[in-house]
Amino acid sequence: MEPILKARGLVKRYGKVTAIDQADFDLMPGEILAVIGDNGAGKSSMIKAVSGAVVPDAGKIWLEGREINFRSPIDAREAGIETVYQQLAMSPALSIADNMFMGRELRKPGVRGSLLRQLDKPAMQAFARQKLNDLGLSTIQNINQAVESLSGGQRQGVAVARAAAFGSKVVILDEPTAALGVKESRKVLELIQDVRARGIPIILISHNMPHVFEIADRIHVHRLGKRLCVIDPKDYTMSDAVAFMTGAIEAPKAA
Amino acid sequence: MEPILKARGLVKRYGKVTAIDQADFDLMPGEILAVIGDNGAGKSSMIKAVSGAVVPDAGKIWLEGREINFRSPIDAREAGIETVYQQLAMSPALSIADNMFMGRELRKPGVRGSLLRQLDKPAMQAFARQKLNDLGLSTIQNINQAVESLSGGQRQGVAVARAAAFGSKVVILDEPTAALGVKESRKVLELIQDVRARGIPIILISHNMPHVFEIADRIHVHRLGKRLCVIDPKDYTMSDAVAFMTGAIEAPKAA
Amino acid sequence: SDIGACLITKTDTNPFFVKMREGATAKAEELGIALNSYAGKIDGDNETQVAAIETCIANGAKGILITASDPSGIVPSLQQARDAGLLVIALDTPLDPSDAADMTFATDNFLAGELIGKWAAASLGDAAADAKIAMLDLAVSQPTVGVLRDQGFLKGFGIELGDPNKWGDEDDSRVVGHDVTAGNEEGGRKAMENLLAQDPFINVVYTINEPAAAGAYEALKAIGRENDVLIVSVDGGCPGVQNVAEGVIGATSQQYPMRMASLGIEAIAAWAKDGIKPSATDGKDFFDTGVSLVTDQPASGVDSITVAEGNDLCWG
Amino acid sequence: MSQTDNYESVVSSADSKIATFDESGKGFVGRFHDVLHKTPSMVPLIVLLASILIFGLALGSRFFSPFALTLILQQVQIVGVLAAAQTLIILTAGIDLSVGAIAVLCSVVMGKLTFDYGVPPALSVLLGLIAGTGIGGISGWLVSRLKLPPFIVTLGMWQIVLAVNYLLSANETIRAQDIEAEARFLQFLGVKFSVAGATFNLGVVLMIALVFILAYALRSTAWGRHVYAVGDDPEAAALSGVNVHRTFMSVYMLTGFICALAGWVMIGRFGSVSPSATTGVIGNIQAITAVVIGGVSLFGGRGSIVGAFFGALIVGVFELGLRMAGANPQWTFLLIGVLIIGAVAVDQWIRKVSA
Amino acid sequence: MSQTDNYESVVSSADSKIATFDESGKGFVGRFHDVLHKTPSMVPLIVLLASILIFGLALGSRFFSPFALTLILQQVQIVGVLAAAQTLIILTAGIDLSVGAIAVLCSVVMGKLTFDYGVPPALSVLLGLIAGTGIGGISGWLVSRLKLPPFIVTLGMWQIVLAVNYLLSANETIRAQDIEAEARFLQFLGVKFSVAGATFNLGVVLMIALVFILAYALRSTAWGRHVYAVGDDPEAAALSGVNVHRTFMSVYMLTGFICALAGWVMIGRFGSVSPSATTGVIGNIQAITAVVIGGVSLFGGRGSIVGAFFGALIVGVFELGLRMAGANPQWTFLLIGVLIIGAVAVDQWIRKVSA
Ligand SMILES: Nc1ncnc2c1ncn2[C@@H]1O[C@H](COP(=O)(O)OP(=O)(O)OP(=O)(O)O)[C@@H](O)[C@H]1O
Ligand SMILES: Nc1ncnc2c1ncn2[C@@H]1O[C@H](COP(=O)(O)OP(=O)(O)OP(=O)(O)O)[C@@H](O)[C@H]1O
Ligand SMILES: O[C@@H]1[C@H](O)[C@H](O)CO[C@H]1O
Ligand SMILES: [Mg+2]
Ligand SMILES: [Mg+2]
Repeated sequence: MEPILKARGLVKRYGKVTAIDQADFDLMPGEILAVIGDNGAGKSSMIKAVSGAVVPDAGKIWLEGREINFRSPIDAREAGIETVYQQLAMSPALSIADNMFMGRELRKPGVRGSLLRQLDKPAMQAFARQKLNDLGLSTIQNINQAVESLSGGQRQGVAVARAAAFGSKVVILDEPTAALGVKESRKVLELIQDVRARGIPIILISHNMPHVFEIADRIHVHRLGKRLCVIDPKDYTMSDAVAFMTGAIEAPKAA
Repeated sequence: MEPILKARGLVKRYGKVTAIDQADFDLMPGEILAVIGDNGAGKSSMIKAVSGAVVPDAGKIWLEGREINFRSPIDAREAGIETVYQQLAMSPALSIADNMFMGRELRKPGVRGSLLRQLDKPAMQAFARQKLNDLGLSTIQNINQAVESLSGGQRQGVAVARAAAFGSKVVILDEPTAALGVKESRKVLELIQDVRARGIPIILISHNMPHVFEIADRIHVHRLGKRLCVIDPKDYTMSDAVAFMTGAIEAPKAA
Repeated sequence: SDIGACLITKTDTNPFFVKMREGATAKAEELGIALNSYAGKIDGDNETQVAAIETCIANGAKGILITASDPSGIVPSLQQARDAGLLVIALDTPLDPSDAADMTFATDNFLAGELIGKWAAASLGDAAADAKIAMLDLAVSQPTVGVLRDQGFLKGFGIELGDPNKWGDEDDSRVVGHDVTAGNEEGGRKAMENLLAQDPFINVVYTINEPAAAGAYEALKAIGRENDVLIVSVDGGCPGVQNVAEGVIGATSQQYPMRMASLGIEAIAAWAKDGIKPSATDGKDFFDTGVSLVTDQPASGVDSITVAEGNDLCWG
Repeated sequence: MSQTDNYESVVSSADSKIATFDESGKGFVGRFHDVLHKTPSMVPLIVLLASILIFGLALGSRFFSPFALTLILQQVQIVGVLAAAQTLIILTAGIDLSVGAIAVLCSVVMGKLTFDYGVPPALSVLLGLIAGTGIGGISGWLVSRLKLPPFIVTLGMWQIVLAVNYLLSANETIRAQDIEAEARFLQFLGVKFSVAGATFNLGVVLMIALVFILAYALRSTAWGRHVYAVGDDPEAAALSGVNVHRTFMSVYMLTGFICALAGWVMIGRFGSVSPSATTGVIGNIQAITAVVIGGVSLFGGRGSIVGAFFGALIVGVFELGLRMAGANPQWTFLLIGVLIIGAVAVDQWIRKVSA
Repeated sequence: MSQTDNYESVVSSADSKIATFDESGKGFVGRFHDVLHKTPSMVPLIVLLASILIFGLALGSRFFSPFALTLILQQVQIVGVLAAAQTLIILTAGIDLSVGAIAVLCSVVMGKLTFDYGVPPALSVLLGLIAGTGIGGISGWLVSRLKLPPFIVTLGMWQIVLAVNYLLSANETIRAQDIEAEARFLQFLGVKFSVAGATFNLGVVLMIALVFILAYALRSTAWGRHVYAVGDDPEAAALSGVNVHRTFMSVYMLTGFICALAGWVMIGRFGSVSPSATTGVIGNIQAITAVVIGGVSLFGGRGSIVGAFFGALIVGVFELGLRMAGANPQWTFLLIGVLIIGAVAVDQWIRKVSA
């Protein structure tokens, strides 16, 4: 099978630091691919390159077999790739609904929308409400609340809901449960499975091994800026995975 | 035994939100007390009240039996309480050494220190280097590096090292491993045990149940702004704890 | 040409100084003198003028023409220039003390104010006794030109002055109030409106210069009172004289900046060639370049020239 | 794997009750606070009404006359338009020191083209508006593409534009009478009309219309949301799909356009075209003062155009009120300084209390 | 419990190798970038040297004379001192619009006390310095305690201080001759001395000494570290044990004190005491210009006092150079505008390349 998203030889340097060092990457259709690795291994940098947030210094990326050259996150979104970044990309002073539709606002039907370019706020609010309920984030009472007034966990939930709602080809989640409690984390895992059930493949970066082993179809192990190996969670234990990613034992040759 | 740190009836409101609602709190000498609870339960708010970062609207706090009224984090630090806040309190543009000694800088001996008030940078750097090595953070090559150039995990490590190095009575850690990888998290857990071995009690807020059950002597379960119960990890399972904190089952009457 | 000269004006945002510079430049070209011009950033800018004097010394100029922003503050720097052998000529604004310059070519600003004050009182006749006067001044910092013209006007009108070194301390109830205009149309209009809001029956308006007068006129026009108010002003720029012709301004005191400038350049040329310094007008301690009242409604007892004459002499 | 996470399954039976606390001290005060919280421009509106009331009580019918009250509108029209422009920039966490200078330069461009080059007045106005838009575009490009701080860009632009203004005009005023005779259209925004004894002019109408249009655009269009998002956190905005460069460019160009409009308003108000108009030098500070008194945050992303409009009116009320009360110009200057600090302190206090 | 975390125990045998990558393209350019990175004030120094060189080549020995070069120092002494004050405020992420006005007011206080109240000159100077410190303290208190934005506080303060200055002095200049005759000590900082054909005065010495002392204090004392920390992130600073209020107060009071010193320098330079000195009106913008050209970030926490000093010198070199070259005032004004933008663009570019 052809990967839906594929990258070869990605490189990204920040001054003296090489954050991505000839990294390869493959996401198969319909799968949940977990990405694990030490702090600073370059996981976030790699997915930023794939989602247009960072333009790599070298390397190529293909989406559904066609080579792509994202210059900005907008390009990636238009191609159907939705990302929840580690430092959540939200405008604190704006409302939940505003944030969910940022950059793809709905306009009123008729001249009010086409000529006066008026936003269809009720429609956007109803949609946002619906998506948050799906995620079990019913503790959020007011959809017009500013994002800054939410707890860290609630904010994370809004970001995940946004990505899940709009991702049409690929959804990327960078440590989506890091700030979440037990209950909230479970909801996110369920949501990830829902998205996959819709046929949309997911990239999940996480330091939580039990979660990774529970839901991933394949695990991409990242080390020192590059892909070390890809393993099947059914073939290896968590101890093996940790051993690979920390360099305690040699990695297997092929996935 | 008398608690080293005790609070009764703490209240803190933010506008319409009551973040702490008549909360009680006890930390015993030499123990590791874990605090668990849902997102938004008020854990961070409570420890901010105890560490002087927030002045509670009502309630009393005692340290070693004497009532205290911290007006600022400086007061708490002078009383020997060291805290790692959830949103790490660091100055991004300053160096690691500067950050570790912020507010308690070392001065050169003699007139250079007393009259010219000159900082003893070599001494501070050596000390910082030492503390980071203790934590296994040897990947940090340059102690004069700006904190902003560190990865999230490395930053967390610096904050934990600072608290562990200077806490003389109580060390408080608010989700210290949230951003950390497996390896780095382990190091922090080891460090916590080292600190306890020095006889200093620790408050650990965490969403990671396995970690909590591994190292805590007692577990304070927080729910809806107040202490729900305190349990002994040897008497209850993780499932029980999660059930209490999420309200799935009724909490036990007394710890 | 190896003779260098400097012209330092208060600002170069005021047409008065623009014209002065044009006059100086023309004369300098005629006499083969290399002229560098400098100007303060805003009215009252002593610092930049000091820096300009220092530059002239460093450049080895033979003489400096200056309209001082701070007539006493600039003195030590000019002394330095004179010590270095430069001829210093004050234009437009006398220095304090006036012998700090080798010569002064200037209008008498107090006299300029006095002329329009006398003219206004004479034109009103008996009504002058219960006139309502608006005073539109330059700036809150009360620079000397503004104070001299303001106080000259009041004296000419027959109002008792308080301290003649500042405006705003008069007791006469005919003075409705003072406001500041920055010497332009914008400030003139707003200041006029403010004073009209205090007393809508103002019938005499003193203005620091003609742009301020034009602004005041717009404010009066807006409430339909432009024809029953007497506006007087100072400067005699061509648009100002035109405004006298059209009845916007009743009378204006005309001064002669081009003359000041060209006389100044000639003096520097003479100094560089023969070491001769210019001398003062008889009976005064400065060279009076003259001031004339321009109006087509002459009033008895006040000398004036006609608009047509004023037009021939106007400067911009 | 499953034994590691079984404890998490408990949450399926978790209590879904949410924390609710008794809302203490609601009632009138509480509801008032809610309103303040939801419409932040209420605060400057209250300050405005309070100052009108105080001056009205002190000065009586002199102040409460249609003449005095409409005079305030006329006196603030230029600053009001500039404040609208300034608000846009400040919402993007920038600041524009060149607004006044652009206005003056554009008025000079309109006048010069008509009188020196024989361009028909309407076309001159159009070209003036294009000039303003272009200058804004240059600043926008420097801010957005070269990532230079707006303060620096517009500080430099301020000096450049003012110098060009003087060089271009040789400082010559075009007289009101000449414009009236030959190019009335330049004074179009000065056209007056009366409503119930009060005099308005088209410049005031333009200012009010501008405030309404911009308020609508900021509140109800995607562009408006993007302006706020960019001001709030440009990096987050970019990551969440906002075209940050386009937003910056549109804001700076629109600002330049509005400044040029202010230049046209100036011709209407003064009748003449004057390169030395004070607005070129202090228009920036006047506009910033109005904006911050109007509750717009200098850190970007918070505040409204209506607030800035009220801010401009507050300053206008104070200036006229103090002058009518007989304060001399120096005292007025001092008291405006106190007002600036006081108004923002009150704003801060109300927000805190109503938080 | 133990079965849940056994996988974590693996890390004890983890590889402790750290990521190292080959340092490409080191050599001269690379090392140069390292230096730039470590001492950010290098960038303005390079710009300064380059501009001296360019004007030197263009103007020859007229410019490269001891007279002209020391003239630059004398001409920047006031702005240099004000820039030092401004740097402190900007490092705390503030901005001070009142620096120039405080300087002028304090010079007036010194003069007035001596001439109208018969206070001995040295005591007058001391009281003037105390006045400046007090004004700074008020601003500091408003910023730190009432949490008002520094821009607003100092905007209001600027107007208040200027108005007080005019009211207090009745706009009367105290003449240089009178000061020389009766109160020479007021002109103390104007005392000149020559070193190898170059003329210096004590005001210049004071400026340089001030830069050195402040650079030392910022770099090598705890107070300096706290200033940077507060500017970087005041909340983080408070949580990590910095007394934020005390730091703000010390910075604003010290700034007021330095501004008062600038007032004393003014008396030395001009000989007279002049309430209408332009420094009161444009000293703030001049100081800010120097500071930003010197590479200090307007967002706080980054930059150095030495950089700001170089920034002041850069402007001084340009102004003198352009004047000596005979550029007309408006062109000078325009080119300084271009310089401001250009210098910051170059700075940004060098930093980016050397990142
Ligand atoms: N904008 C940047 N500027 C400079 N260095 C950067 C930047 N972004 C990342 N780096 C560096 O690149 C390396 C990889 O960072 P990255 O954030 O990709 O790691 P990660 O695997 O996501 O780590 P974590 O698990 O802590 O999130 C780190 O050394 C980091 O310091
Ligand atoms: N400064 C503040 N202003 C307003 N509301 C606040 C503030 N700080 C906390 N809150 C609110 O108080 C409640 C408790 O927050 P707190 O951060 O203490 O929760 P927590 O238990 O630490 O949650 P988490 O596990 O997500 O860190 C939340 O509803 C939060 O939104
Ligand atoms: O002194 C000058 C001139 O006399 C002219 O009137 C312009 O304004 C003043 O500042
Ligand atoms: Mg990451
Ligand atoms: Mg918390």
